[in-house]
Amino acid sequence: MTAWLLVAPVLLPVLVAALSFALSGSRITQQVLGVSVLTLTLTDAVVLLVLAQRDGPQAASMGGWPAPLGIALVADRLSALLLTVSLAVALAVLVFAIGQGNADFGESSPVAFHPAYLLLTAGVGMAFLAGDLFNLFVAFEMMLTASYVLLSLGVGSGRIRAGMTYTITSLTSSLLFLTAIALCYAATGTVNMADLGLRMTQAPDGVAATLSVLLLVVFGIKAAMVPLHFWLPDSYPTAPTPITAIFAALLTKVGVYAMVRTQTLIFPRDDVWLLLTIVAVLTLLVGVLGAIAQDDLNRLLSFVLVSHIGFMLFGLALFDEAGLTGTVLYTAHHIVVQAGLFLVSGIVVRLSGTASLASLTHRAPPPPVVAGLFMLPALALAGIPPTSGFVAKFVLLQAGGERSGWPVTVLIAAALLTSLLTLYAMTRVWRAVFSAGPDRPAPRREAGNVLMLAATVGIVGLGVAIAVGAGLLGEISEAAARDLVDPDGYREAVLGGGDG
Amino acid sequence: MSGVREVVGVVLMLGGALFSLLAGVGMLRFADTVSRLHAASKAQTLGLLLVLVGAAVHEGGPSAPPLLLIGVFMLVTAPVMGHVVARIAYRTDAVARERLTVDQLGDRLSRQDAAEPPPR
Amino acid sequence: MRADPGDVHEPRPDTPASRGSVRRRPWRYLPPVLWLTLLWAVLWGTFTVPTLIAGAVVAAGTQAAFGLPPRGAERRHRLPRLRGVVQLPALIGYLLVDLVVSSVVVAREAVRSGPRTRSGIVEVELRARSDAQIATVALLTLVAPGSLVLEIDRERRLLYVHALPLRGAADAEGRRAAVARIERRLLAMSRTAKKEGPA
Amino acid sequence: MTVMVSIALALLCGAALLVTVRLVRGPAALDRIVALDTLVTLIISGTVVGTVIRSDGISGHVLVVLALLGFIGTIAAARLVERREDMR
Amino acid sequence: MTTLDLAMATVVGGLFATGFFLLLDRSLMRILLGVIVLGHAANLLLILSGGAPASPPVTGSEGPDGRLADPLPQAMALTAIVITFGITTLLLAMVHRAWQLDGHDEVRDDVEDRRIGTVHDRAEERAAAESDLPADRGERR
Amino acid sequence: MLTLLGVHLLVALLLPLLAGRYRRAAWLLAVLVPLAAVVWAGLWTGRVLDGHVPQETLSWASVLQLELVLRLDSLSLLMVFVISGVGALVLLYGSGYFADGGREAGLLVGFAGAMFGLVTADHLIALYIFWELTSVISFLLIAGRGQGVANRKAAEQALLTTAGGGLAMLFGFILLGREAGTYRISQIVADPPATSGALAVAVVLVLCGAFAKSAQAPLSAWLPAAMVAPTPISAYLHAAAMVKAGVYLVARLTPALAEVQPWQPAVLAIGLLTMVLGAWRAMRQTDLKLLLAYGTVSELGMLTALLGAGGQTAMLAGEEMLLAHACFKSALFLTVGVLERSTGTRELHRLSGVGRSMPVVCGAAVLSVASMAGLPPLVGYLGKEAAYEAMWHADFAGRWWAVAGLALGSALTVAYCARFLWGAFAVKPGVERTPVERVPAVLVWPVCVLTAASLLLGVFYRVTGDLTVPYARSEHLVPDPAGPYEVSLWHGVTGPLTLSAAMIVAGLLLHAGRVWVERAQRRMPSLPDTQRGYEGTVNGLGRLAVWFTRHTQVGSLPVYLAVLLLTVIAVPGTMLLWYRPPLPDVTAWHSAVQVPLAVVILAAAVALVVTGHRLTAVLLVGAIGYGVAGLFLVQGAPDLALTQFLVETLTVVAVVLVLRRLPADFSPLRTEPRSLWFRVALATVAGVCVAALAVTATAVRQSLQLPREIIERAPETGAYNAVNALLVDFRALDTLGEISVLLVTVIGAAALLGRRGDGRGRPAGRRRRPGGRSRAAERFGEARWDVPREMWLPEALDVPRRERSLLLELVVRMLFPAVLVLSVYLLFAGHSRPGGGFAGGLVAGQAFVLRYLAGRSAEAAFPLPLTPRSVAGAGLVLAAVTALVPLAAGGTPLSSAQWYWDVPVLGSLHLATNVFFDLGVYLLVLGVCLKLLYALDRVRDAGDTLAPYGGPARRKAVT
Ligand code: NA
Ligand code: NA
Repeated sequence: MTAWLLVAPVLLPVLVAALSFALSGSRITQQVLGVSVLTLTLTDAVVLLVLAQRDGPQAASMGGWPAPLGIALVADRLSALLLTVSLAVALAVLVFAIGQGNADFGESSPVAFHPAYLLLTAGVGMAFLAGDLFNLFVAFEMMLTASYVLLSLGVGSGRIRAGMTYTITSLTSSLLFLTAIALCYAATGTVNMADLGLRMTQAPDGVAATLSVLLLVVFGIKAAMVPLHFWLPDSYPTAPTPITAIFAALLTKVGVYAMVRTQTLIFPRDDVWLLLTIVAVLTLLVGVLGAIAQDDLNRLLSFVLVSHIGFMLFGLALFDEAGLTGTVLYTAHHIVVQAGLFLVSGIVVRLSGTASLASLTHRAPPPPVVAGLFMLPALALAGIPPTSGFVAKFVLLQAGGERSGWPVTVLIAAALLTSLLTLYAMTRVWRAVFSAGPDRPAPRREAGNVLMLAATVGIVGLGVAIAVGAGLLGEISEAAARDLVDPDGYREAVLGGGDG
Repeated sequence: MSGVREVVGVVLMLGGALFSLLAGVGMLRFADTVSRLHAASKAQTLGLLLVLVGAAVHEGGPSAPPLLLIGVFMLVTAPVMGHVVARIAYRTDAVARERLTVDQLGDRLSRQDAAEPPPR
Repeated sequence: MRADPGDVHEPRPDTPASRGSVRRRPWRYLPPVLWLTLLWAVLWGTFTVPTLIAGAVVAAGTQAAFGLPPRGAERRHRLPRLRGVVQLPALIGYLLVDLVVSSVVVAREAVRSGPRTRSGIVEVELRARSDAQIATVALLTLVAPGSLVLEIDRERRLLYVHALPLRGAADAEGRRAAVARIERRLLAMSRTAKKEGPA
Repeated sequence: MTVMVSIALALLCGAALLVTVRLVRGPAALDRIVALDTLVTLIISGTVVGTVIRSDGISGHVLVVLALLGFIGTIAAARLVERREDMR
Repeated sequence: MTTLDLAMATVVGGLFATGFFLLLDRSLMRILLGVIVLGHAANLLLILSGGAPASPPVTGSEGPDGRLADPLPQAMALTAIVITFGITTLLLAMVHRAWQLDGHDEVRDDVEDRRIGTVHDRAEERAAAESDLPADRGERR
Repeated sequence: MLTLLGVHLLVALLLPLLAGRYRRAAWLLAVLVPLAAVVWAGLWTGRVLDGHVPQETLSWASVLQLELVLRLDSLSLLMVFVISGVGALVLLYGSGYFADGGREAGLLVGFAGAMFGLVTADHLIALYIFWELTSVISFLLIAGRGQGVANRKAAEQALLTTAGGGLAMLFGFILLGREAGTYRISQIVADPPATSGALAVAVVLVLCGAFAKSAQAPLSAWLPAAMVAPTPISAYLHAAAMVKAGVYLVARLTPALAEVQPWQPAVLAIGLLTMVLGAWRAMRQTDLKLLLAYGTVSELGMLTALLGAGGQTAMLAGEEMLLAHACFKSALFLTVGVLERSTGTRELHRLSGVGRSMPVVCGAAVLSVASMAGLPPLVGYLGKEAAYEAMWHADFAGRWWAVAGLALGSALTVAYCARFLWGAFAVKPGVERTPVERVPAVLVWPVCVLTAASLLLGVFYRVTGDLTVPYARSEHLVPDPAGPYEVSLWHGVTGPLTLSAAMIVAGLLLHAGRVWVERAQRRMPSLPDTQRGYEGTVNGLGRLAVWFTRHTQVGSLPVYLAVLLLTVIAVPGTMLLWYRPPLPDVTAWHSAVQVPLAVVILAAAVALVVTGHRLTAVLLVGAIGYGVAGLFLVQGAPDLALTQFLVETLTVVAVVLVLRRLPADFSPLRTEPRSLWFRVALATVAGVCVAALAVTATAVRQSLQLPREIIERAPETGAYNAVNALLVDFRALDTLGEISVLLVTVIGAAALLGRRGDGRGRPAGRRRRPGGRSRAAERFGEARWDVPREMWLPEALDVPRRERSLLLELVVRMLFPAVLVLSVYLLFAGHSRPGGGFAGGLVAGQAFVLRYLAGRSAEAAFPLPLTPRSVAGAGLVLAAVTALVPLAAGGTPLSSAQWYWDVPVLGSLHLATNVFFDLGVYLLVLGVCLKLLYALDRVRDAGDTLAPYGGPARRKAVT
């Protein structure tokens, strides 16, 4: 049964995407199919999370072939948690997109949007569950190809340019990923990640270390870590809001996830921590400086996204249980928060007709409810307590506080500074968008489409739930981090046969 | 018997390979596109056919049918390729006209009735 | 080129209707089905009953799904005469000799003259009348090295052959004769040639 | 025998190199198109000979496909040349 | 395990270099070709990671040495080839669309990136102008 | 306590909803909440002062060490009285002040709740949480809903300053918690951590937070700026409550940390400096509210110094002063609000004779100011006397500096107190008497109550003493060398008292000579302006951000990719060089055939780099592809070679079809030689890196176990071709993902290609060269020689006649079904030979490409009543369903079953269910090819009229 639970997040969306593509005449059918399959998948993910939290890593080999022979899908606490959160966000964003209708898409969107979106979620699901490096590559490709399509569905010339930047950069990273897989296979004779972890220890230091950083670079591109981030702020903001939201929420996180997974499972080495620390500091600061420099709301949010990848790298750089707990928490929280912010931005842009802060200053502010919907995730992003962002950041700082040495000190200082500057960036948005006054028009009454609002409320509510349920989430994250630091349970679940 | 077969096969293959090489020389040396096309679409095909027959003879048995099939298909597709490319080459002035001893097609085209529909 | 307004086509045959006529005469399918079944068997390399049945099924399926409508203008499609079948090896033999000889000639040109090799374009008048015959003549002409069919004038039944090497008018006549020889042997295999009048 | 077959293979390789020169040098697009087509033919020949050397007769059907479909790209490219003067 | 030979290493390195070079171009078409070449390079490397030339991994097709090639890289490379092909067509369509929209197929720089400076400067000017307003302005009521 | 917190939160959320309809009830409810807190605290007072400490815990995320621990000791009790008592009065005042204000009421109650939590929290992190909550609510309150630019900027400044300090403090807390082994404040105080470097850092960080919150120099600018907020908000946040958070924290931690350097010097120096500077600034304000604000800064400085000094008497003085400050400062703020409401101004030069018009308010103000100035018998006097006493007897070095600072500050305080009274109420010569409007009583009452508190707490000094002494007598504080200080109005004539009196006189003199003082202030070099410092920082940050981002985020894809490549070279390359794994012995080649193929590939690659012609480049890429396919064959991968060949051909066709609409040469943009060489170098080094890595990586592998197992077990899947077994069975999930990718790419490609050009792109071929059409083309004119008589391919009728070819049509007609049969063969042969669904589907797709090339119409070539979309969709559905089917049989996903039948005539039949999976792949690939072909067809349709022999003349020539 585990096998079915594990494969459902991949298989069901693929099946429905195919149906949706074949039946693309009827938009209602597509919408109903999409929402129901994502709901079903989300339920499945929750069950997986419960099982993983209760019994440890859940693994199964597809086709019943034992692990290195067949492809293993694995849901440990980390992947099940991220899967659950991601699917919840994906569902909400789909509802938002349905509410938004085709306004932002081109002529052919009804045909293309739903299948591409479902394949994207299937890819994300497979990426989180993959226990096999090449399967992870395929998952990335599903996800990314769908994202290329979604990004270029629009009509404008700016959009196609942005699509090219994004596509070509991602493609380069994919090809490097493939190269890295080839090299890993050449060195070890396996692509199963658990198996790779065992065999990589027998490879000479130089080979293992080089492959380790090569994969780090590959995933760093997907995760938009500095200096491999340039593509992101140039491309994400040009997409229609739901697309931007889902990209921002999921794609970079899959990159981070892959980084965490491979570094802990395959290359549990300590020669990359300094590199990761430097990169984390750069990511934090470069991203947030970029955000401060922007005038476009969505670009600003994109730079903030880059910056906060640095927090996730923070914990990975520490490479201990506490740090990884922080990374897990931060990743889960950030998925929700960043999506929420982009959705609110979508509502704002739709109501005001511009994303430029300078122009928004002179437009009527959205109604208070939208302001509230912005406020919560914005505070969470800045790590103001008692939001989810605070919890995650606190855990990271605490983990950093346990360490000594100037690199970690610099890292902590950068993290604190980034928090403050994020807050500054958010207040800039607030000042331009949400404050009314005698020198500007009164707030609007209408808040846009009901579905769009409901989806946004749902995501923001999820963020609040993460904060409220920080205890449970903390337990899961900590256990997940323990699994990461000591992956024997994972290996046993995968190579010890699974449940066939 | 099988020794003879092998010898014949190898000789055929050698001949085919030689033809291919000479065709390559032709492709390199001939002056214009259409002439080079001769070497490419013809001599090469012949070389391939010889190699195929040689291999079929050499191997015998179950390996032979697909090899012959390759030959048959090549015999159909290579000339078509040659014709299409040659036609386009002439129509796009890729023929070195000054090297032609006879150009009856050019003569025909320069006559007034070139474009007129033929007698029914 | 649908987009070109200057292009006027012959009236397009009503494809579904003609397909209906095909359905009334399924034996039209027989030759292609046979040839495809043979191909199937050759591909598998076995001529057992299951293979042949499977091949027939695949071939018939292919024809049923993607079979082309009848060719239209010329109604008949007749099998070659028995004498023609007998003549086939002779034709092949002739072609093979021709092939080898002309190959040697071209190869020698390549090595010896190279850029100095002269060529020419010869107009060849055909006796063949049907599309299939003309095409076959062209194809066979094309197989031999040294002769490339540049243009086919279907209506006037002319081939324009680029010949290499071609040093003068005498060579041109020789080329014409060579094509004619092939054509004669080909036509001899089919009795349709003589009966066919101008379309 | 194997030596002779190897010589055949070497001749084919030589042919491939000559064709590559044409491919690279052109000068006309049609020359390159034809050279590419010829390269495919030579790969078929070479593989057949190589199969004889290695005596694993498994690649035959691959070559059938090549023989049947190798000219598709050639014709497509040639058609482009026909329609676009600046592509020659 | 057989080490990669010099010839193949050269090909792999050469293809990667070529692909990277094309990738750095401004012409989308060249970038596309670069992607294709890189795809070839990566797939070739994948296959080579399976070891030295051998007979196809089909039961019963063993050559005289009885060695069969490693099927796993082949399956992976096959998957990768198909994926690369799909993405190539998509990229090709993007090239076409870009050309259709812009009249050229070059990657031009992102104007938005150039714009930030001036906008922020303007925002600062405006803020400076606003701060001159009387500070006690508008207490409510 | 938790209940009270919950009530605050609930009411705060409820109020905005309620206020819309029931304004009065809402405000009443708002007043009741803090009042309840006061009552509750009152009920506890006795027991708490007896040493009983109630405590409540709410576990939030205990695994992350996040808990809500609330604890009510005597200091907390004092604070609860202050914040909730003042809160209730301010809310009462607010009910008369705000027109509707559901938002403000809600925020104020929320703020009261946050403060309540802050002062009762016994957990550093919980304290931090409430701390930042107050910052956020303060931001919202200052920014207001409709106030002007100044409000927004002031709110931002307050938030950023306090939150920035808060962040530092948070990390200070974390370090402190680490050193102490707990975040519980009571435990830390009970058992202070041993002094260490980390603890010193923690102290500095914590003080940063406290100083920022309490507006200590140099972080004090935000407080005066925040005076743009409505009066009740200023009164509450910036007098009574929020600014007290910082000094509260200092008071809270002094017992534990006063011994740790640099706590004491920092607290004393900063505190007293702030006191003096604040008062000095207050003296020259003309806006009454700003005057009070600078006064507040000054008072907070004194509080910081007292509460942090570490002595018992100082602590006592600080507590009393804190209590006093809450009473008099909020009373005065509210007074200013009343004045503003009744006169319309706060400018002291425009107010004249208001004292006579509003005697009650004036009286109350006089008393409050007296408390502020430290005059008996008001509570301010108690505090100030204790303060002098504490500093006078303190035993730290430099205590005379402290006394001097205190004295100077007091004198200046007296001066600005006098200035306030004079400014607000005096009759000023030359200024006409200010007209006064009546204000509602509800605005005056709170002022009176607060003033009364100042008076009563002074008169009944024992009560004050009872409230403040227990905390001040903490064992961790340094006892007064002169014995425990008793709270009293009269201690006899002591040194401190004399000094105090002298300073009052000095202050009054300063006010009397205000004209000269103002002149002196103007002449003195201006002190560093922290407001300008803040603005400079923010603007500088903006400029830095723009400068930096403009120079990194240049928007150029080549630059981005170059950085990416550099990273690839620098990071893994460096790693490789660093470890320098032993280079293996490298053979020249494994198979001689590889060499010519390598030469072909590399030659094509070099030519590809050099060529500027698009078609040439495409052909060269095709050559590389065919060469690589050849290598695959050599390598023993016929499946792969087959797919590679097919894909390469399809790619060439697709690119060529798109090239119809693109210019012939690559972009005319010439790159400058330097960047060209940079590109060459970069690409070369990257290529070398990959190659080196490849050689090293291939050299180390030992085990060949997995491939052997795959080949051995392949027959279990029904396939003897191990590659096929992997694709459809062992690794079918990859294949499923892969065909999904294919589907989605073709969706995207079709969407992009299917659009009409709406931009500037024009068919490039129209840009004819000056030479015009070729000679042959001209002469060829309207030839239509090669049109077959029979209809070999129905779709060929659409081809321009000049382009038709008898031979091509005939051959295509013959080959088309053969190609289809071949594709079906490959589909089924895959199990035992090279082939499979991919190859089969691709071959089938190329059958239609073939038709398209001869017929120029994709649709006509695919006559079935199925769309490519349905074929492709059905393929993926079939594959996915095949993966799902084992669910019905209780198997694992993607598992397959084998069936064998013995049929009499036919012999043994074998069916592996994974053949349906393969069939799905076949259909999908076919559908994708068709869809692509249709889409590419539309590329031509989009206005393409590039007939080389075409033109207007043709119209005539054709019948
Ligand atoms: Na967007
Ligand atoms: Na948007």
